[in-house]
Amino acid sequence: MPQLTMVEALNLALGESMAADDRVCVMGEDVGVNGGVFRVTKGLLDRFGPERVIDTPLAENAIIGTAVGMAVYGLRPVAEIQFSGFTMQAFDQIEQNMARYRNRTRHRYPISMVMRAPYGGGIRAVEHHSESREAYWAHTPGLKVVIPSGPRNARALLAAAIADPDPVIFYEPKAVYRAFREEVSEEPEVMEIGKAHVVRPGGDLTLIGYGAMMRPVLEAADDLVQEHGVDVEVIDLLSIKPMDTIALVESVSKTGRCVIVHEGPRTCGVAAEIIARLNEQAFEYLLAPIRRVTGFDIHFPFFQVEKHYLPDSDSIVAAVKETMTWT
Amino acid sequence: MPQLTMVEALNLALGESMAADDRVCVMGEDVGVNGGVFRVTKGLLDRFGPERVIDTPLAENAIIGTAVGMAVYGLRPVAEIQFSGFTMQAFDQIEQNMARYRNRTRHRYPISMVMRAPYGGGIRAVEHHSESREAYWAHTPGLKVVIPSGPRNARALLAAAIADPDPVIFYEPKAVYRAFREEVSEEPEVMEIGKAHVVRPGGDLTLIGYGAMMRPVLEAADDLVQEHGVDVEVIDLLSIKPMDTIALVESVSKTGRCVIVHEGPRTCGVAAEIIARLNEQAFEYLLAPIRRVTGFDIHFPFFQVEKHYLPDSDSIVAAVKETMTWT
Amino acid sequence: MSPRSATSAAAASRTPPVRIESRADGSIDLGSIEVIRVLDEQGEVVNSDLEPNLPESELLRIYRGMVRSRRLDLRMLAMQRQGEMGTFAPGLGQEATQIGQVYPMTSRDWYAPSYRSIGAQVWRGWSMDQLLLLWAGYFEGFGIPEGVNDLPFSIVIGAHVPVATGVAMGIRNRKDDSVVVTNFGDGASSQGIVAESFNFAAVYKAPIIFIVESNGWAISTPIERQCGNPVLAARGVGFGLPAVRVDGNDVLGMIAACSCAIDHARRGAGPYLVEAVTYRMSLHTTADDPKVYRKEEEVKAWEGKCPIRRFENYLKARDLLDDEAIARLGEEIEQEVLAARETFRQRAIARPKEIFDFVYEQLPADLQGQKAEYMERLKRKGVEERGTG
Amino acid sequence: MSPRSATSAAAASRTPPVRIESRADGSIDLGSIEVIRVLDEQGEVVNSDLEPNLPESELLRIYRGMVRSRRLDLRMLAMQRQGEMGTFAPGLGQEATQIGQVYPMTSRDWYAPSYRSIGAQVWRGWSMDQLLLLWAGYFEGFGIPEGVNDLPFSIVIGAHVPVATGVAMGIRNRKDDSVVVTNFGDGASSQGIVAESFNFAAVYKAPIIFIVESNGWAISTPIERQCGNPVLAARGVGFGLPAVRVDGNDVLGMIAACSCAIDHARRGAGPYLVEAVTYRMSLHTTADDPKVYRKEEEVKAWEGKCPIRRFENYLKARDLLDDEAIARLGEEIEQEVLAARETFRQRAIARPKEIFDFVYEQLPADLQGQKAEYMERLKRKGVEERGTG
Ligand SMILES: Cc1ncc(C[n+]2csc(CCOP(=O)(O)OP(=O)(O)O)c2C)c(N)n1
Ligand SMILES: Cc1ncc(C[n+]2csc(CCOP(=O)(O)OP(=O)(O)O)c2C)c(N)n1
Ligand SMILES: [Mg+2]
Ligand SMILES: [Mg+2]
Repeated sequence: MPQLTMVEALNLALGESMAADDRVCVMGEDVGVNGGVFRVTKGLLDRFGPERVIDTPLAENAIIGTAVGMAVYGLRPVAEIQFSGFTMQAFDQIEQNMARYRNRTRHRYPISMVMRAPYGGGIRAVEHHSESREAYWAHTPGLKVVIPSGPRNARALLAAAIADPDPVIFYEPKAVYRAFREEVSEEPEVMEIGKAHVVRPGGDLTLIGYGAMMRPVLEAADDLVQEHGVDVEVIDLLSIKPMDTIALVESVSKTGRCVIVHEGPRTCGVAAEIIARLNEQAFEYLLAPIRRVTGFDIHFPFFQVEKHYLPDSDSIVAAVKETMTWT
Repeated sequence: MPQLTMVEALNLALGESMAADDRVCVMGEDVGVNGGVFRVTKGLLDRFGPERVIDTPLAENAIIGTAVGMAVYGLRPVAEIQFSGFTMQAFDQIEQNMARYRNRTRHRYPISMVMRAPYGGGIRAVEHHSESREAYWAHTPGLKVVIPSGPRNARALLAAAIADPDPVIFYEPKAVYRAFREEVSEEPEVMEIGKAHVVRPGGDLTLIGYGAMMRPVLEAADDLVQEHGVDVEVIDLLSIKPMDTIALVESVSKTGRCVIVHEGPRTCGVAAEIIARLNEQAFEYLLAPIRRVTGFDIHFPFFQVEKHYLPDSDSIVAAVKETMTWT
Repeated sequence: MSPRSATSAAAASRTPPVRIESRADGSIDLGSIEVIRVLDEQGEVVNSDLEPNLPESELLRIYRGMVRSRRLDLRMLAMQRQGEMGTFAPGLGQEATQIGQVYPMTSRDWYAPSYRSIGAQVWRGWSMDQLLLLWAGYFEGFGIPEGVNDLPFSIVIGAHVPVATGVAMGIRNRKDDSVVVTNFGDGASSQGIVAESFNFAAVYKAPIIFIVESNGWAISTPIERQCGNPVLAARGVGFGLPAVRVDGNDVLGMIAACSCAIDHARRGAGPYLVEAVTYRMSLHTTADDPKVYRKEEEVKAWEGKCPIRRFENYLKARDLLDDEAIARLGEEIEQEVLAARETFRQRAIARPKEIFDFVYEQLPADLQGQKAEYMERLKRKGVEERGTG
Repeated sequence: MSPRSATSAAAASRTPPVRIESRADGSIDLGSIEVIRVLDEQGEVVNSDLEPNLPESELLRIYRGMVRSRRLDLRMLAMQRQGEMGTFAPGLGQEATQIGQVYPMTSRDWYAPSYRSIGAQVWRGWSMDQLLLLWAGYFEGFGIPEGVNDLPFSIVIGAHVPVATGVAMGIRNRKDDSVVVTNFGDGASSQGIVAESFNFAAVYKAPIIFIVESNGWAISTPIERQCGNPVLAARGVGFGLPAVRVDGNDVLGMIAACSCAIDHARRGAGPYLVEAVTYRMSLHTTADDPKVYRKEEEVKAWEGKCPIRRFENYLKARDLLDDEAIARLGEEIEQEVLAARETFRQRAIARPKEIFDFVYEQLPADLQGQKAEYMERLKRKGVEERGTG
C-alpha cells in the first residue's frame, strides 16, 4: 500500500472519482494547468482534458453559482475555493442556491456537488489564509460539512462527498496537507459521511476534535495517558454536519467528562453545538462542565504569533486536567 | 409621551442621531425617496438631503463596502439591507472589511457604522424574506450584534449602535414593526449595548429570548405563571454580541433551569452558545438539561405553514414543563 | 476636508493636467450597439427586414400568450387584494418582452426566469393554477412541471444568473445543442454576480442569452440612479458579449432579436446580451406604492406604448383580428384564468408535515429528532395530515 | 444531451435566424478607447504632446522611486529564500505602473493599493522597514504611518475597491477636493465587487481613479482565459466611466494618464478607469512556480520592455543620467534598502500579548475571559512581554 500525503490522497480520490463517473468535473482558480496552488488537482487536466478540469476566472461567487448550474444540468462538479477565507465571496451562491436548490425545486434538481477548500492556520500565511469558519456552514440548512484529518480518511471521505446526492462542503486542513504520510489502500475506499471515529478508546474523559486539531489532540492524549494517568477517549468528528450525536452521547455517557477542540472562533462554533447536544442528551451523566479549547473570538493573528493562538497540546492537557478536578 | 410603533421609534432614533451628528448618514436601496420598503427612513431625505440619505444601486456588497469606506473617511453610515436574507450578498464586505478594518489598521480606521436589516418570519413573505441568521455575525470576530424587541428599546439601542465606535449589526424583528405601540420618551434615550434585560423576575426557571420571540416568550410566561404555577424569570437578551453572560449565569445559578428561544436554525445557533456558557459557568447549579425551542435546521418554509415552524408559546410552555419534570 | 482628522495638506497636483482624449497615439474602436424594433408604437412595420416570417396561427398564438399573461396578472392582483394571494410582482406592460423571449426557444432549451416572468412561465408549460399556488405561499407551487426544462426563478436579485450560466457551461461541455435563456431587471444589472456571469459566459463561450428587462425602475430607483450608463447593452462590449438593444414593447422585435441571439448561441458562437427596453406599468409588487416615487405622467406616456395594443394593430392590419375576435379571445382567456383559479382553490391545501422532506435526499439522523419534535408540536395543536395551514 | 434525464425533445427553433447586425434601424456609438504611451520601448519620446513637463529633479526622483522599488523587491526575495520573510508578491517589472500612479497624487489624496504595490507604498511614505515587518508576519507592519493617507491593501482580491469607492463618496459628499486612487489586477477585474464599485462610483460621480494593472497573469491564468474581452478599459463604457489604456511600462505615459484622470476627478467630473498594460516579470508570489504554466520566451520578450531601462534611456538622452550615475544611484539605494533591513531586524519582535488589543475599541466583557485564558496559556509556556514569537 502506498504511503501518501493528504495532498496526494486527495488527488487520488479526485482521479478515481473522475475515472469512474464522467459526470464528475473539477473547477476553480488555477486548478488546471497549475494543478492547484497546493497541487491537489495536479495531473488531472492532462488525464481528463479541459472540459472536465476547468480553470475559472477569479470570481468565487460565480464559481459556486456556475457549479450549481452544472449540477442542475446533471454534472457533478467539485469546485475548489483556493482558500476557505474566500468562501465569504461565495456566501451568496452557497447559501442561496447550493444549499437550497433541492428544496426549492422539490427534489427536481438535487445539487450533487462538492465545494473543496483548504482551511485553518499553521502555515505562516497572510491575512485571510488561516480561517476556520466551518460553523457558518454547519448553521446553514441544506449543506453537509466534512473535515478529514489524515490522508486515508481524506481520500475516502472525498470519494463519499463526490458520490453524495447532496451538496457537501469539504474543508481540508492545510496544515496537514504534507505533514505526514499514511498508508492508503490501492483499492478505491469510501467512508460513510456522518460518522465520527473513536480513535482511542478510554474511560475517563472524552476528547473531541477534528481536522488539523487531531494532531495536538492526539499528542495531548498521549501525554495525558502516559504522564497524567488520564484514560482519555479520543473522537475524530470527521463530519461536522450531519453530526454523529449518537457516538458523542455514547462516549460522554460513559466518561462523564468532555473537552472539545477546534480552531475556529468560539462563539456559536462547533464546540458550542456539541455542548448543547450533550447537555440535551447526556445531562445526567455529566460530572464536570464541558470545556472548549478553541480559537478565540478575535481575528486570526499574523503569523509570527499564530502558534500561540492555535490550540496546542499544552492547552488541551490543561483543560483536561481542570475538568478532571471536578468531583 | 408618544405611543410609537417600532418603525416609528426607529425612524425617530435615526432622525435624532442625524440631527445631533452631521457625520451620520443613511444609505441603502429605496431608503430615500421611498422612505424604505418598511418606511423606517421615511421623511429623512426631506429633512437631511440626498448627501446624507443616499439611495443606492441594487448591490448589497457594495453598499456595505462603500459604507466602510465612508466610515474610513470619518462619516458614520447607517446602511440598510432591505431584508436580512440579502446580507448573504454582503458577507464578503461584512466579514472582510467591516469586521476587520479596525484591527487591520491597528485602530487607525475604526469603523463606526451600523448595518440595519429587518429579519425573521411571520409576515407571510416569499423565500429569503424570513431568515434569522444572527448566529453568522455572532460567530464573526469584530462585530457587535443587537436585536431589539419593542419600540422603546429599538429606539434606544439604535441610538447606541450609531454612537458605538465599532461596527454593529442591528437586526430588526419585522414581525414586531407594527405589531404594537409603546411609550417612547420625547427626550433622546440611549441603552447600553451588551446588557440583557430581566423582563420578569422569577425563581423557578430562566426563559431567554430576544427579538420577535419575546412575544411568544411573554405569552408563555403568563401562561406558565397563571396556569401552571411555574415562576419563570424572563430575560430579553437584546445584545447577542457581546453577550451579557453575567446576567444569564446569575439568573440560572438562581433558578437551575433554563429554556432558550430563537427563530434561527438550531445547529451552532445562539442558544447553543448560551448553553455552552451556562455549562461552563453555572454547571453546578443546573438541575435539568437546558432546552432549545428554536428554528429547525431546514429552510424557512413557505408562508402557508410558517406559523407551525416558528416557535410559539405552546412549544415554549411544553419545553418548560418538560424541564420542570427533572428533579 | 475629511471629518477624520486630516493628514498634512500638500501642494496641488504636481503635473499640469494633460488632456488625453485629443492626443492619443492610437485607439480601440468599441463599435456600436444596434437598436431595433419591427413595429412602431402604432403597430406599423418599420423594419420589414427583421419581421419574423411566421405563419398566421403562430402570430395568433403569440397574441394569446400576451393576453393570457395580462389577464392572469390582473386576476392575481384582484385575488391579492382580497387576501387570497401573497405578495407578487405584476408583469403588466412587459408582455411583449416576456413572450418574445420564450417564443423562439425549444422545449429542450433551458429557461431561467425572474420573479416577474409569470406570463413567460405559462408559455413554457407551467399551469396557471400551479403558479397561483406558488404565489399564494404553497410549497407545491415551486415544483417544476414534468417536461418543462426550466429553472426556478430566484427571489434574490440576480442570483439565478450564474446558475443559468452554469447550465450553459454544462451544455457547452457536453456539446449538447440546447441553449439557456435567462432574464433579469435593470436593477439586477448592478449586482456583481451578474457581471461575473457575463464574464464566465464569455470566457467559456457558453450558449446563454442574457435578457435584461430594463423597465425603468427597481422598486423606487429609476434607471438613471441605478446605472452610470443607462444603456445596459453597452455592458456587453466590456465583457466580450455581443449585444443588442430592442424595443421591449414590440413582440416582433423581441422575437427577431432573441431568435438571432439563440441561433448565435446554438451554433457555438457563445453568449449574447439582449437589452429589452420596456416599462413596469404596475406596482413593483403588491406591497409597493409607486405614487410615492414616480409621476403619473410617466406612466401615462407609456400607456400609449402598450405592447398588446400595438400587436393588435399589426394583426388587424394583416386582417388576422378584429374587435369582435379580440373581445371573444379575451373572454375565452378570462375563462381559462377563472378555471385556473378554481383548480387553485381546490389544490390550496397547506401541508405542514412536509417541511422536512425536501432538504436532503435522506433526512440525516440528527434531523430526525427535530422532525419528531415538530411532529409533536403539530399533534399538540391538532394539525391534521393535510392541515389547512 | 443533458446527463440529467432530458425532457421531450422538440422541433428546432421555430423562427429562421435573422441577422440583426446588418439590419438595425438605429445604433448607439460606443466610442473608442485611447491607447497612449509617451516613450517607446527604447525610451524615445513618441508623443511629445503628452510628455509631462517636469523639472529635472522630479524626473530623477521618479527614477529613484522605480529603482528603490526594484531593489527592495529583489532584497525581499533573497530574504524570503533565507526564511526571513513570509510569502509576498514581487512587483518586479511593474515599477513604472506603480510610481506613475502615485506620482501625481498629493499627500491629502487617498491611496488604496493592492498587495503588489510595495514600491508605490514606499513612495507614499511607508518606511521600508515597516513594509518588511508587514510581510514578515509582524502585526505592527500593518499600522498606517502618521501623515500617510492610505488604506491598507487587501489580500482578498478586489475587496478594497468598494472601500476606496466609499472614501470617494465621502469626499464627494463633503465637497472635499481630494481624490482616491486605487489599483487592482486583471484577475481582480473578474470579481463582481469591482463591477459594483465601478457602478457606484459612476452613479455618484465619486472622485476615484481605478487603475487596473493588467499584467498578463492572475497566478496561472492568462488574461485571455480570465476575460471575455482582454481590453479591460472597455469595461468603462458599460458602467459610464471614461477610460484610457496606457503602456504601463512607460512611466511618463502613466503619469500623463493618471494626472489627467486625477484632474478629471478633482474637478468634480467623476471617476476614471486607467488600464495599465504591463507584465508580471517575477513569480506570482514566493509560493509560486511560473515555469509550470508559462513560457520562458514570453518573459524574455517582456524583458526588452523593462520600464526602468526605458526611462534610463530617456534620462540619458536628456543628459540627466549616465552609466556612472546609474551605478552610483543604484548603490545608494541598495544601502538604503540594507539599512531598512537592519532596522527591520531590530524591530522584528513578535508581540503575542497584543492579539486581543485591536479588535474593538474596548474589549467587551465576554472577551476578557478569553483573553485571560490566553494569557494563562502564554504564562504556562513562559512567553515574555515581548515574546520572540
Ligand atoms: C439581492 C436582493 N436585494 C434586494 C432585493 C429586494 N428587491 C426585490 S425586487 C427589487 C428591485 C429589482 O429591480 P429590477 O432588477 O429592475 O427588476 P424589476 O423588479 O424592475 O423587474 C429589490 C430591490 C432582492 N429581492 N434581492
Ligand atoms: C478573493 C480572492 N480569491 C483568490 C485569491 C488568491 N489569489 C491571490 S492573488 C491571485 C491572482 C490575482 O491576480 P490579479 O488580480 O491579476 O493580480 P496580480 O497578482 O496579477 O497582481 C489569486 C487568485 C485571493 N487572494 N482573493
Ligand atoms: Mg426594473
Ligand atoms: Mg494580474
